[in-house]
Formats: sequence, C-alpha cells, structure tokens
Amino acid sequence: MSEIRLMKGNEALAEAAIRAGCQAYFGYPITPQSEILEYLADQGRKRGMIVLQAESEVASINMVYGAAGAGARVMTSSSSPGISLMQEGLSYIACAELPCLVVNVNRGGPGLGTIQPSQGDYFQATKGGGHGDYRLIVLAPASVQEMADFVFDAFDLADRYRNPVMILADGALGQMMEKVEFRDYDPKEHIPPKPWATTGKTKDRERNILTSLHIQPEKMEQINLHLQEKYRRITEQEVRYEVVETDDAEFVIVAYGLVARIAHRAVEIAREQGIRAGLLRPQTLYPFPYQKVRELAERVHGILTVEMNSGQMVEDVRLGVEGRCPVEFYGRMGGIIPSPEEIVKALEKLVGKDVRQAVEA
Amino acid sequence: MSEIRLMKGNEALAEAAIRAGCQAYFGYPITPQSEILEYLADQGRKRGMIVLQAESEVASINMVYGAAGAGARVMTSSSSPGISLMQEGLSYIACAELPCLVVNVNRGGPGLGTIQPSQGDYFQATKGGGHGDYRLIVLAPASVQEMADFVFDAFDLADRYRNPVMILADGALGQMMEKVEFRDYDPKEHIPPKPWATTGKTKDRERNILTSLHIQPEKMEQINLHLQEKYRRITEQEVRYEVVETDDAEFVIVAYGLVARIAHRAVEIAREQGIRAGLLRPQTLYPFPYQKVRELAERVHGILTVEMNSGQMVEDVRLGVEGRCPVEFYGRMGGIIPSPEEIVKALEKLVGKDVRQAVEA
Amino acid sequence: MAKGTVKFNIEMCKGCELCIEACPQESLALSPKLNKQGYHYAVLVKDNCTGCVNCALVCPDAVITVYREKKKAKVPVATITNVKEDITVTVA
Amino acid sequence: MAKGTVKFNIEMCKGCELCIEACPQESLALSPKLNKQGYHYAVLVKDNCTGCVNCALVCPDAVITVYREKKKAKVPVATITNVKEDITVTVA
Amino acid sequence: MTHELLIAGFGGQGVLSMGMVLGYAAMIEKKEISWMPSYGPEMRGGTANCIVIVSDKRISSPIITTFDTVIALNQPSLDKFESRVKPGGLLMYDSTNIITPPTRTDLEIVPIPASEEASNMKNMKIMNMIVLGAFLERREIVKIESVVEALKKVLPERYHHLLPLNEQALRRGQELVAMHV
Amino acid sequence: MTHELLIAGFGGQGVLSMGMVLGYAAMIEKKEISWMPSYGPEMRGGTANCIVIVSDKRISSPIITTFDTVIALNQPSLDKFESRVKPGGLLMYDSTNIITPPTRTDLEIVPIPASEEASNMKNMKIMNMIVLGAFLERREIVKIESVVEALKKVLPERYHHLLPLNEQALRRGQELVAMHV
Amino acid sequence: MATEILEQQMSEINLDGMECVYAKPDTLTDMRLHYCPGCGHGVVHRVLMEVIQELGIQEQTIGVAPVGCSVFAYHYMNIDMQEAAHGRASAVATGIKRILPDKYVFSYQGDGDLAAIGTAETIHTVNRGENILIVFINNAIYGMTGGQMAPTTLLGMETTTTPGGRSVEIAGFPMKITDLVATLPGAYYVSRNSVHTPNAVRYLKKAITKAFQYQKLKKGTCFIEVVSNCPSGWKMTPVEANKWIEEHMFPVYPIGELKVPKDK
Amino acid sequence: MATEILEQQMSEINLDGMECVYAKPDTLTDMRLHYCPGCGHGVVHRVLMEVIQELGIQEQTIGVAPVGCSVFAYHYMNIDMQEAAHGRASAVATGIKRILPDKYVFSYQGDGDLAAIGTAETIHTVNRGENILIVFINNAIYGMTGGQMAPTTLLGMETTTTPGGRSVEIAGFPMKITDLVATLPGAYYVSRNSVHTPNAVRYLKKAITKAFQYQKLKKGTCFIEVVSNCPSGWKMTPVEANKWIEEHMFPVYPIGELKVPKDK
Ligand SMILES: Cc1ncc(C[n+]2csc(CCOP(=O)(O)OP(=O)(O)O)c2C)c(N)n1
Ligand SMILES: Cc1ncc(C[n+]2csc(CCOP(=O)(O)OP(=O)(O)O)c2C)c(N)n1
Ligand code: SF4
Ligand code: SF4
Ligand code: SF4
Ligand code: SF4
Repeated sequence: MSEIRLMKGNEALAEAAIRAGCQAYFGYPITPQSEILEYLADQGRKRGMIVLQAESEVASINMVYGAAGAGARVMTSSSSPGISLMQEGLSYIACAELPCLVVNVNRGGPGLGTIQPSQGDYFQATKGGGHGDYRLIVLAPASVQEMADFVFDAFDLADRYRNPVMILADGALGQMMEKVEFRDYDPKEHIPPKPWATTGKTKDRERNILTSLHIQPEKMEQINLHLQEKYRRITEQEVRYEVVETDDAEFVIVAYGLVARIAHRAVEIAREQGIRAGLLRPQTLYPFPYQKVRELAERVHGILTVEMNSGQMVEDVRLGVEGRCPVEFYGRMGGIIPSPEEIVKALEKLVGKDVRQAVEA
Repeated sequence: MSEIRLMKGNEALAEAAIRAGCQAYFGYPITPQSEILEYLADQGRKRGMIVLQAESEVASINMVYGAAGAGARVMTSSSSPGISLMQEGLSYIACAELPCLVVNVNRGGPGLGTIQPSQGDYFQATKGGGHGDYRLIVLAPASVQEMADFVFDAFDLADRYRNPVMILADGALGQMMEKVEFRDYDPKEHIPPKPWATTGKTKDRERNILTSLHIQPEKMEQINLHLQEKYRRITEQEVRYEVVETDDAEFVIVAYGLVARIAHRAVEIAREQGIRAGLLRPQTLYPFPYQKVRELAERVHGILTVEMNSGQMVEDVRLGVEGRCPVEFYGRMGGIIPSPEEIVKALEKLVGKDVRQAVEA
Repeated sequence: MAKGTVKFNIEMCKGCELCIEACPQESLALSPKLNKQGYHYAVLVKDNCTGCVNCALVCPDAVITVYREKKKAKVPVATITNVKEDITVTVA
Repeated sequence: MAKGTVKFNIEMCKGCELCIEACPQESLALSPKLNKQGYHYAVLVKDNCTGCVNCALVCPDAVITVYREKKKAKVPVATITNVKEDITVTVA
Repeated sequence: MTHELLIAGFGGQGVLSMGMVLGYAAMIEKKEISWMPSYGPEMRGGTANCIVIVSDKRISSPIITTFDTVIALNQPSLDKFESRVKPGGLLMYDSTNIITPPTRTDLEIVPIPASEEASNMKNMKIMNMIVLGAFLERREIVKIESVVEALKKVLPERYHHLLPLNEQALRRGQELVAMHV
Repeated sequence: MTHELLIAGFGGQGVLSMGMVLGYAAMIEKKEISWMPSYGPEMRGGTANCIVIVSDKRISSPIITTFDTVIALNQPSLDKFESRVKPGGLLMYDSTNIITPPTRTDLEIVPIPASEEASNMKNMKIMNMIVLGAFLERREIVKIESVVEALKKVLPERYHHLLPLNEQALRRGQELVAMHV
Repeated sequence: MATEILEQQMSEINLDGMECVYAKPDTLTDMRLHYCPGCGHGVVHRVLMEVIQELGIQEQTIGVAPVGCSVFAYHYMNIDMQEAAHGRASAVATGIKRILPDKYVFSYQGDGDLAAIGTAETIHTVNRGENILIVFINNAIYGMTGGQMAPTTLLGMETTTTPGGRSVEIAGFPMKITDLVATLPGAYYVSRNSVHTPNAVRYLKKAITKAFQYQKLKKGTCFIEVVSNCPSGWKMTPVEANKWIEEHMFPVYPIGELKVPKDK
Repeated sequence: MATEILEQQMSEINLDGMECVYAKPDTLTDMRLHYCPGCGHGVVHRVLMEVIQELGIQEQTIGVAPVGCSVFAYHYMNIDMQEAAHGRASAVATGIKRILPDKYVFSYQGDGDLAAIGTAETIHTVNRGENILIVFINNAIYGMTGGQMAPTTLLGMETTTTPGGRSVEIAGFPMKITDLVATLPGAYYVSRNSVHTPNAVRYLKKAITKAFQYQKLKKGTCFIEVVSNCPSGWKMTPVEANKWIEEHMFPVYPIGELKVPKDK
C-alpha cells in the first residue's frame, strides 16, 4: 500500500512518526517546524497518539523524559533556539539512558537570528550542547524521503542503544514538498521490551529507578565509563554515509543535508569542466565517518567541506584527515543557501592551490 | 594596600568582581559555586553592587542581557546544569554583542551527576553549547589567585570585544582556599564608554536597538560575517598559555585548570625518572593555542592530553597537531581528580610506544 | 454638530475597514482603487464628518489625521483628560 | 489509661528530640550513650507509656514501633480512620 | 528539461495551492518536483510566494534566486520579483490587480486580466486556475489533463463538484493568452 | 616538607575552622597552603571534613586520598577515614566521643579526651583548639605562636576577648598528648 | 462615481479655520507596520507612543520587545529598545530597571510569550514588584508562528494545534494570568483593556498613562492586559474579529481594573 | 542511673498481651535517611508511604523525585521512581501520567524546585488539570545548597543570600504559590498541612489519602503543601524549628484546605 505522496518535509517526518508507532509527542511551536506539531495534533490524535502542546521547550523535553521513562516511544521537535533550551534536559536523558527522538529543524542563528535554513547547530548536536560527557546519535536527512525514512531508523537506534537520537534537518527540508514513499513498518516487530521502565513496581522485581544523580565520584565515573563504552559501540556499528563518484576522484567535497544535494550538482558541473570531483555525504553526524574521511584523504589531492555555517563539521573532517591532504572550507550563513556555482568556484580555488603546489614542488 | 589573604576560589572570584567594578550580579544557587552569590549578597551589596537572586538560570542570563544592554558591567555564575539552561540566552547575548562575564564552576555530568570537580563542559564552553555560530572567550584559571586575576581580564576582554566571556573553573578551584592577592585596579580607567547602550534616546542620537533578529538572510549573514571577523581578531590577539620545561622536552602534557597543576607535578616526577617531559597549559580555551601546539608537535615525540572528562580538549590538540606526532589522552570522570602518579604512568605508556616505534624502525 | 474632516495617508492604509465601522456618520468607505501595496484604501465619501476622531483611534496603521473647526480652546479628544475619572468601561 | 510501650531502632535515631517533645507522658529521654552514628538516641525512661503513638508520628526517621494492651478490636491509631471528618486543624 | 518557477501574490489568491497543483501534475507525469513556500513573518503583510521546480533530473536546491518564469498576482510581488526573471524568461501577471506594469524589455511579458475574468465567472477562487492555464499555454511543462487529474487529488472530496469549474478556468486561461499574442 | 592532613567530625565541632586556623598560621610562616572542605549533601548527615596541605613547595592537587595525619572527632569519621592514613602516619581522635577505637597497628594512634576536657573548661567551642594543640605537639608543622596570631585574623573583633581562652585550649591540648606517651 | 469625486476634493481639501485634533505621534516612526490588516498590535503601539509623547518621557523610556508578531516593535517605537528572548522580556526589563532605576521601563509581550514560556519570569517579576510596566497583548493565539493554541485560547476555539477546538482533557483551561498577577503583592496596578472600539482605545490610553505615572512612585509592577485580535489566526475580517472579541473573549476576560492602588 | 536500667529492660521488654499499633511501613525501605536530625522530609516520606501501603497501590504508583534535599527520595520509597531535573518534576510527572493514565503518579518537590525554577511547569501542569498529586514541601529555604533564600522565605528572615533578612526592595514578597494554584480551574483538591505535631501528621495523612482517592476520578490536579522545617538552614534545633513554624510560618502560610471538590 505504499503509494507515492507529495509532502512537506515536516509533514513527512510527522507521518513517519505515526507509522513508527510513536506513542506521544510533546512540543512547542517554532518556525520552521511547527507543521510537525500541527500535523500530529490532527493526524496523530486521530490515530491514537498523545500530542501535547507544552508551555515551553524546557517542559517538552522533560515531559519526554517522563514518558520515555514510562516505557513509551516518544519524541519532541523544535528549531535552534528551542533546542538550546532543551540542553539540560538532553543531558539528563542521555545520562538516564532514555530512548527518544529529538528533531531540530535548524534555522539561522545565533540568537533569534532568522527562520531561514542553516546548519549552525552542528557543534551543539554532535559535541553535546549540554553539560558533561554525553552523545546524541545524530542523523542528517537530505531529502523529504529521508525526513521520513530516518524517523524509523532513529526510533530503532534509540531503543537499541537506550540513547536519545537527534534528526538534524534545516528549514528548507522542513518546508519543501517532494515525493515521498513510506516503508512498510510494523512497530510491534521493532519495539523491544523495556523492563527498566517505571510502570509500577510489581512483586516479581525490584523497584525501577531512573536517575542521573550519582553523588559518589567512583559511581559517577562508572556511569560515565558505561556511557563511553556504549558510544564506542555506536561509533563502531552505526556510521552511515553516501559517496558519489569518489573512486577516481582527485578532489572530494564533504557536505551533509540539503547542502550535499547542491554539492552533488557542483560535482556534476565540475566533472563537465574536467575536474575529477567526488562527494562524501555523512548521513550520521555522530558517529562521524572519520575512517572514510581518512581513507579518502590518503588518495585525493584535497578536500572541500561545504556547510551552511562558519565551519563546524570541517573540524571533524580535519580530525579524520590529520594533515594527509589539504582541507578547505566554504560556507554561507544567516539562512543563505549556497548555489552549485559558488561551490564549484570554491572547488576550483582548491584545485588551483593544488596545481601551484605541484609547480612549487 | 595589597595584602595576601587566604580565600576560597569562589570568594576570591566574587571579591575580584567587586573590585573590577561589576555593577550587578544576577544568579541562582547551585553547588559548588553558591559562595559567589552568597559573598556578593553580603559584601557586594554592602559595597553598592546590585545583587539579585533570580528565579532560575534562564531568568539570570536574561537579566544579564538587559543589564548589560543598559550599559552596566554585569555577571552571572552557575555550574554545569545551570549553564546548560543559559545556552539560549548566551546565544542571544553573543549575537547582540553584549559584554558580560559568565562563570561556570564545572561539576561532574551528564545530568544531575555529581557536585565534584569536572572538566566535562569544555565542548559546551568552547564550541558553543547554544545554537548558531558564536563564540565565548573562555578563560581557565588553575589557582585561587587566577580565580581572582582572570575576573579583571574577563571584564576588560568583554568590553574590548563586546563579547560574553566565560571563566571555566571546577568545583575544587571554587571550594579550596589558597593565598590570594588582589591587583590594584581602577574600573574608571578600564570601563569604556558604551554609546550603543539603551539608556534612553537623547535628542542628539538615533535610538539604540539591541537585537539578534535579522529576518533577511542577507542581513543575518552580514551579522555573522561581522562576528566571525571579530572572532578572527580575538584568536589573533588573545591566545594565552603557560609552558613548563618545554624547551628540551621530548614529551609534552597538555592540560588546563586544576589538572595542569597535577600535570606539573607529574612532569617533575617524570623528569626525576629521566623522561624529558614538559607542560603546556592553555589559559584561554577559546581562543585555543593551536599555533603553540603545532610548534611543539614539530619537535616532540608525543603529546599527552589530560582532562577530567572523556576527551574533549584533546580534539583541539589534534587539530593543532594534524598528525605531526602521536597524541594520547588520559582522563578521569565523574568528579575524580587524577593523581600525579596516574599521569606519569600514562606518560610512560606514551614513551613506551615511542620506544617501540624506534625499535620497529 | 461640529464640522470636521479627515486626511488619509493612503499608502499606509491596509483596507481593514475598522475606521469605516467606527465612523458614527458613515462618512468613510474603501476606494475601488488600490494603493501601491495593493490594498483598497479608506477615503472620506461624505462631507458630514464631525471630526470625532473615532476613526483615527481605531486605525492600526496611524493612517488618519483629523481636523475640526476651531472652537473655544479645546484639548485634543485623543488625550485622556476628557475622560471622567469615574467612568467604567461599558461593553457595547 | 491504656498501657503501652515503645521500641526504638536506636541505630536509626538521630537524637532530634521531637518524640520526647511529642510525648504527653514525658516518658522519653535521650540516652547519655551514643549510637554508632554518634548520636545520643531516644529511649523510654518511664513505665507510664500509654501507646498513644504520638512519638512515632513525629519521628522523621521511622525509629519507633508502638505497642498497646489488647482491647476489643481496634484499628491502628496511625491510620486516618479515627480522625473525625469534621475536625479542622487546630494549631496548639 | 528543468523549469524553475516562482508564483507570488496575496495569501488569499491561492498562490501556494496553484504551485501545489502544478507539482502534483508533474508527479503524475513521473517528473521530479520540488515546491518551496515562503514562510515566516514576511507573510504577516499578507503576501506569499512559492518556488516550483519541475525537472526530469534530480533537483538539488529547492531555493533559488533567479527563475525561468515569475507569475505575479499583486503589485508588491511584481515590484519585488521582476528583476529575478532570467533574461528571455517569462513574466506573467494579473493585469486587473497590477496598475504599474513591468518595465524590463528582455522578457516575454504576459499580462492576464485574471481577477476580472474570475469575477466574470462569478468565483474569485478559480482565479489561480485561470493563471495556471495561461501559464501552461505558454510553457507546457505539464499537460492540462494532468492538472485536472491532480486537482482530484488535491481537492477534498467535498469540493469535487467544483472540478468542472476549475477545468473551465484552466481552459479559459489558455484562451486568454492564445488571444493575447 | 609537606604535610597532608584530614580533619573530620560533626559540623558543629569546628572541624572546618580548625583547618582554617592552621592554614592561616602556615600562611603567616610563609608556607604554601591549601584547604579543601567536603561539600554537598553528604553534609546533610551532619558530618564535615577538610583536607589541609601545608608545604614549602607549590601544592598540586588540594584533593588527595591518603593522609599523613587524620584527626577524627566522631565515630563515623573514624570508621570512614582510619583506612586512609598512610602507614606510619598519625591518627588522632576524640576519645570522649568515640567508643570503638581504631584497630590498625601500623599507625601512631593518639586518643584525646578533648570533649571531656572542653566541658571541664566550660566551653565546648574550644574543643577543636585543644585538638589542634595536641596535633601540633606531635607534628610541629607550625608554631603555636603562629596559631595564636592566626586566631586574631580569623576571629571577628567581637570575639577577641576569647583569644586567651583559645590559647589556653591550645596549651592544654599540648599537655594532654605530652602526658599520654 | 461619488468616491471618485470626493477623492479629488481630498487633495485640495480646504483646512482654513480648522485645527488638527488628532495626528500620529512623532514617537511612532514613519515605517509601515508589518502587521496584518486590522491587527490590534498597531493600535496598542500607537497608544503607547502617544502616552510617552504626551508625558514627554521619550528620552527616559526603554522598551523591551518580545518574540511574537510584535518582535519588530522596535522598528516602530522611536525609543531605545531591547529585543528579548521568547518569554524573557520581563527578566530583561528587570535587568534594565535595576541598572536604571529612574528611567521608565516597559515590556510588551504576547500571550504565548508572557503566559506560556514566560510564566515563571512573569510571576516572579511581578512578585518582586519590579517597578516596570508590562503590556500584555492577549489575542488568544500564537500569531507569529501561524495560529497555534495559546494558553489563553478559549475552550472550543479552533487553532492549528487544536483542530476541532480546544478541549480541557488535552490542553487544559484558558489561562487567566492577569487574575493570577493581580493576586501578587508586588502588583501595584493591574488592568484589562481592549482596542476594539474608539472608547476602548481611550480607556487603554488612560490606563497606560496612569501606569507610567505610577512607575515614578516605585511601588510595584503595573500590568495591563489588552484583549486584542488576530484576524489572520482567527480567520476573520478585522471587523468580524472585533465583534468576536466582545461576544467570546470578554465573557472569559472581562474588561476593567483588577487592582488599583489602595494608597490614593 | 535510671535510663541505664530501663535500657536493659528494653531488650527483654515483655510484649505479652500487647498488640502493635504502629510500625514503619514496608513501602519505606530500611535505608537510613540522609536528612539532618529532625528534618520534616522524613516524616512526609513516611506518611506518603503509609498511605500507599494502606491503599494497597504500591504496584500502581510512580513517584517523581525533585532536585533538592529530597533528591534521594527514591532511596527510601520502595516504588518505581524517576528523578527529575530541578523544577521539572511536574512536567516529568505529566509525561508519565499521559502514558500511564490509570496509574497513580505523584511528584515531591521543595519550594525552590516548585516555586522558583519550576514555576511555569507547576502553574501549567495544574492549569492543564493533570491527574496527579503534587506534594510541595515548603521549608522557606534552599536546604540542599546550603540555606539560600527561597521564594517562600519570610520577610526579615536570615538566609545565606539575605544577610540581615529578606527585604521586599531586593527580593520581593514571600510567594504563596499554593494560593495561586488554588485559583486555577485545573486544581481539584488543594490543601496546606504540616508535620510539626502528632495531630498535624494525622491530618496530612488524611489529606494525602484523599488525594490518591481523588486521582482515580481523573478530575484534576491534587496539590498538597506541607509547611515544614529546615533545622540546619534555619540554624535551630528541631524542637525550636517546629515551634518557629507555628509562630512565624503559619501567619503567612495558614494551615487548612484551600480547595475541596464541589461535586461531593
Ligand atoms: C524559544 C523559542 N520558542 C519558540 C519560538 C517560536 N515563537 C515565536 S513567536 C511565538 C509565539 C507568538 O505568540 P504570542 O506570544 O501570543 O504573540 P503573537 O504573535 O500572537 O502576537 C513562538 C512560539 C521562539 N522564537 N523561541
Ligand atoms: C538547574 C539547576 N539549578 C540549580 C541547582 C542547585 N540546586 C539543587 S537543589 C536546589 C534548591 C533546593 O531547595 P528546595 O527546592 O527548597 O528543596 P530543599 O533542599 O529545601 O528540600 C538548588 C538551587 C540544580 N541542581 N540545578
Ligand atoms: S482603519 Fe486605518 S488601515 Fe484600516 S481601513 Fe481605516 S485607514 Fe485604512
Ligand atoms: S524523633 Fe525519632 S529520630 Fe528523633 S529522637 Fe525521637 S526516635 Fe530519634
Ligand atoms: S498574525 Fe495575528 S497577531 Fe500577528 S500581525 Fe497578523 S493579525 Fe496581528
Ligand atoms: S538541609 Fe534542611 S531540608 Fe535539607 S535535610 Fe537538612 S534539615 Fe532537611
């Protein structure tokens, strides 16, 4: 019964959440993602979902904490400023190991900024904008189709690792309409039992306690080591990316989300101009494909990272490259989307440098 | 009149704030830094400072926004969970370019965690825990003396660059007593005029507007470019660090704050054992001394980064090293402070590796 | 009945019709013409305006300036001073 | 007067004296001895305890168990059932 | 073939749905399509616009700055977007609503008395379909038939009795441009 | 010379101030000093402790896990910290408050009837000074004179009439250990 | 036709013997307001600026704009202004007022801003009795973000997040935050007004004037709710919307002064 | 001496013909409470658990612990529990209750947690009429962090952040949040109690029992304030502290039921 539909990214994501068996949504309106709440308030409620408009993002994330702790598949969504308000709650959720989905439809910051698309929240999402050593699994969709697909994956990953998962999109992906097809998915087959949930202490078990407080440093270090061990497993097993024409590439563009689509076009143009270009599109920002970057760095002449920010993911690219090849950055900010042509120009500069180096040598 | 006193780090910091001409403090209690609020509520008020216990950290940081915008020298302080709640406000303050001091006496996270000392908030402080592309200037004191000294520097930097400045300490630095001597400092000589402040639109000028909203992407990008240009200036001019015995060092430890003191001891022990060790202690975490790290990486055999977290600053170290030499990490978490002996062991491992490599070669 | 008139800054008008609704003399109407913003703008269509200021008070876009025949010194209606202390708001 | 007695879980006691204050019979006192926590703990020092349960009710550390002479079936005083519906709190 | 189109006007003029219907029609023809609305407080003023890209190749960015065609249904939209039409591109506008016409000479400029026509047809709601018909007459990026089929999808059941009227409107639009040569 | 000391007991016993006075005395003698209190909810129970490090070298960490000396003024503190004394180190405790004595044999163990003595001197507040005097008799890391001078600094003016009494207490403490050989 | 002719006259309209009895205040900039046709924000902006002009306190007044449709208030109000984070306007105003105790400070906030995300700041600012004026625009909806439910949305009222109308089970009751505020000892003057008729506008102006005069006394917070409209969010014409206010809003949010100074 | 002897007896105390009329409930774990001597938290913990035991709802009850001295409540209450972020306990409880509508859910919060940082969550949880019980411990101070001012701190009261006593100018008025809550339509049962005397404890138990019985009805939020002590923060002996409650707290926070169900 999977017919193709034309939907907004935000709506596709919301529809996917319903199909993924998400039992509850707690959220607060903010452009450019209010359609998620609005779609669920209509469709979600009609189809049995608990949809609560909270008094704030702070309340939302803590309602998610409670509901996830009660064993439900739950989510919230917001955009940049609202996500900043959730940082304390996210740190608590990560430490208490509560599975949930948090969607950030990134807009241009800092501050109130603009409501246009941006990737300015990469650091916040991947390095932990909250306090302490914790990580979110971060998925970066690049199309309306992935806005839907990644929701199923996100919930499954959250349950598998008892870890909060973030879908990091941007305003354009949320607002644009494209074709989308929903996968066949039966939540019953995917949602694991949650014996740790606080559903009422039955005689046959000890009471369940969900907390992030461990006043004894020794204990708190154990908790941290346990989390770090989990993150190690995640980085081993869950790295996802897409490569385009990298086999013979001399220059590789690294970009994620909407920008990767534009970079893809740039690669086509570049190749028409005789530049052997390729594209690496991380689909998981955490875990980041360091290994793949390293491998590419071994053989290409240069890497260009393109982002809608001042240069954030490029640090992870550099950590993967570790000096093996030159790494350049091109970015636009404030809600401006780079054009394929701009990217090609930036690429040409990189190529030019390379040539000069060759000459010098 | 600078007599030496024995004070808690938190009290020394508070006393320094009064002497630095801080006009207002807005904050909410949290261990291990409540003494700052308590000291100011007593001494500060007696000496004419406005000291308001806010209803929350969210309110605190926004009161700071208003007061800084009104042209005052102001500050707030908290510890990890409270700082997470300030992330939205910090992003607003950074974008509106309001000078202020924010103190984070870091405790062990994530979540409620423990109240013992930690450095788990390095990423949050240096990469921007809030949304969008912004930076705080981050100072990392390593003694009660620096808890005081850096306050004067912080306020001056904040005013010079119209940028929020963070002092990132830890629970031990806040709670311990050590000798401290206060510098002679006359605020009048340091506080610049603030013609941009909202003090009432006089006839002789246009109205002053403090905002972070720029709905037109083009405008918002201009704002961002302006901020990035400022950050470039800061990274050029304000990097601060301390080096110990690095001239002939074959192995260098990079550590900041309290850990650097312990690493210093470790260096002494290591040298007694014949290991040519040295220490690099960043005093500014943003801007980070990449240049100095690069320079060291050129000539040493290996770098060991030691932190009270799972490995955060080590990423900046690697970005500076870019593969020039091996980089190892040793860390403790959850509020546990590493001992000099542990650090020496970690150093020996690094040396051992190096020897093995030598053999293999 | 005082004689008055109103002036419209038509480019600011958004054609919300609140002034028309507020005018007790039914002196106002929307023009069939559009302003540059593409709104039908309000205009005075009768000459029975008393300058009561009602239209100007409800206009969200500060479009209207109101004039009235000079009488013995009188304070602008729009200032509160002519509202008696004891009046309480009546919804009607 | 009913005859009763109380048992103290002395290692849990923190010597706050609230039970002593609450005892209408003045049957309780702090022991000069210390428990392992280093607190002088509460003990029964007279044999006039009526088993009124007051001490147990105010004890923050659930230290006290109360016994009373068997009478015709009686529900534990500590349950609310013996508080009359209409009583309103009197501060005294 | 890729066609990049911007439709702009008042919120009430059915600007967004016009783009959506076009999108569905393209989808029915198995084309790639992206539809991107304007959003945010600039809409407070009441103006809205959407960018529609129809192509047989993968579409990279849904947000672009210059267009093959701009359709302007009110004055502010025309003023704002006239400059964004690619040289030689198509600029179509509602001549009923727009007093000061475009000034560029390097474009194919097509005024349509759409609102007037709609009121003649006693239903302002179909104004956008008249315009769509007119546009497709000049740039047949999808077939009218596909649009009619798309309307079935987009219109809620309870409005299906309006389908014939909408189809009429599309045809009427075609005629209007056909006449205007 | 570096001496690492832990003082532990009930909050009310002047544990923290005892360490502070020692710190000031060391400062007066131009020594390096760090004082680190326990903090947080474990204090709810009413127990408190502080780590005092006195040295003529720079002090690295104010928080350490084993000590040259532990002074325990109540049972829980003794139970908790007995194991943390370095072999051959000093373990001093208030024999009035502590029923079950320490069991380790590799330490210099010095019980002092400090509370009893304090009540004899009609002022429980000076108990900590008695203990400090006793401690310094065994480990003269600072001179009693320096402590007396330090007291002047630490005590608010209005309590200065208590200085003689505090000095007495220090001396009394010295005598107590001197006797106990 | 008639209008035509009269419009001609307009241009060469004769003002001999006429005096201006109403004109836009200079404290309002000439910038075109971005609000939807008929939106109450414009009226309240104008009245606020009229009062500031008439009291002659333009140079001593600092305003705080919220996040909401009125986020751009600083484009129109010709005074020093700060734009606060969503819900935090009263905290920002507190910061300003504590530094400039002798200046006039006001915050201007919508119902989402003040009564949802900003609840804690609102309650505590008033409880502290900060000597500021809080202007609260209650249009029972989130206008800026496209018409979602607000805490003040009426039961049964349709919004994009309450399709089929607000229900108690899911979303609880309309929040009468002004009533809460009036019970706080820190509140000095609390009034609920509207701008849907010329008289209502007169009374609002009177209330705002009082509030600024009271601020001099430093006796506590002045709080003025304006029951306003959102034609776009309500999907009504402005005229319908203002009628709807009387019929549906007033029964829940009755107009009048909730708290007046005892000491006068 | 006398005590000596009696203590002997204790051990071999004769219980023939005696019945147990009071014993610690099993719903309370055997763990030693970490609270200071005489702290009211212990009493409220015990009473809560007694009620849960007597109603036989241990298996159906989920509790939410706050951040405050009672952060460790889950060590003592032998039921499933979640530990919430500071001030957010009622939001967390909302999340739980919406998922498990037929279970009993309560939050346990101090005055800093509930009436300062958690103000918005408190007000909106009750305004939504969430079917939970909120137990609010008002000890007029921040105990956990070492005795700073709370919103409920009395005027003139000394705390570490109000040296010389709380003044209105700087810190505003004592916040009577329970009175605010009682005015909200979502509140079903609101009561203010204490634990400073045996009778007070009896009434508290009665109130909590009612609250859990009402929760079955799903008619709104039950809110019980307990005016309690903080001997450590107040720098008094427990006995002094409980006297101080009567003399100073009750005049500001009078005991009694503020809102009882109309429909019974
Ligand atoms: C932290 C945060 N959350 C959400 C938003 C999105 N947002 C902007 S305005 C607004 C509410 C507007 O409603 P209201 O305050 O009633 O003002 P109105 O637009 O109706 O005048 C919201 C939720 C935001 N900008 N920041
Ligand atoms: C976000 C955040 N801010 C501040 C704190 C520090 N803190 C812990 S408990 C507490 C207040 C405790 O007071 P109260 O709620 O009255 O409970 P009590 O300790 O008096 O029982 C504070 C401010 C925190 N843990 N998290
Ligand atoms: S009220 Fe103002 S904006 Fe509305 S129609 Fe009249 S003049 Fe135009
Ligand atoms: S009330 Fe309890 S804790 Fe306090 S003294 Fe009596 S038995 Fe001990
Ligand atoms: S959306 Fe509503 S509140 Fe916002 S400007 Fe338009 S009418 Fe006014
Ligand atoms: S600090 Fe106060 S509230 Fe906390 S446990 Fe001690 S007495 Fe109780």
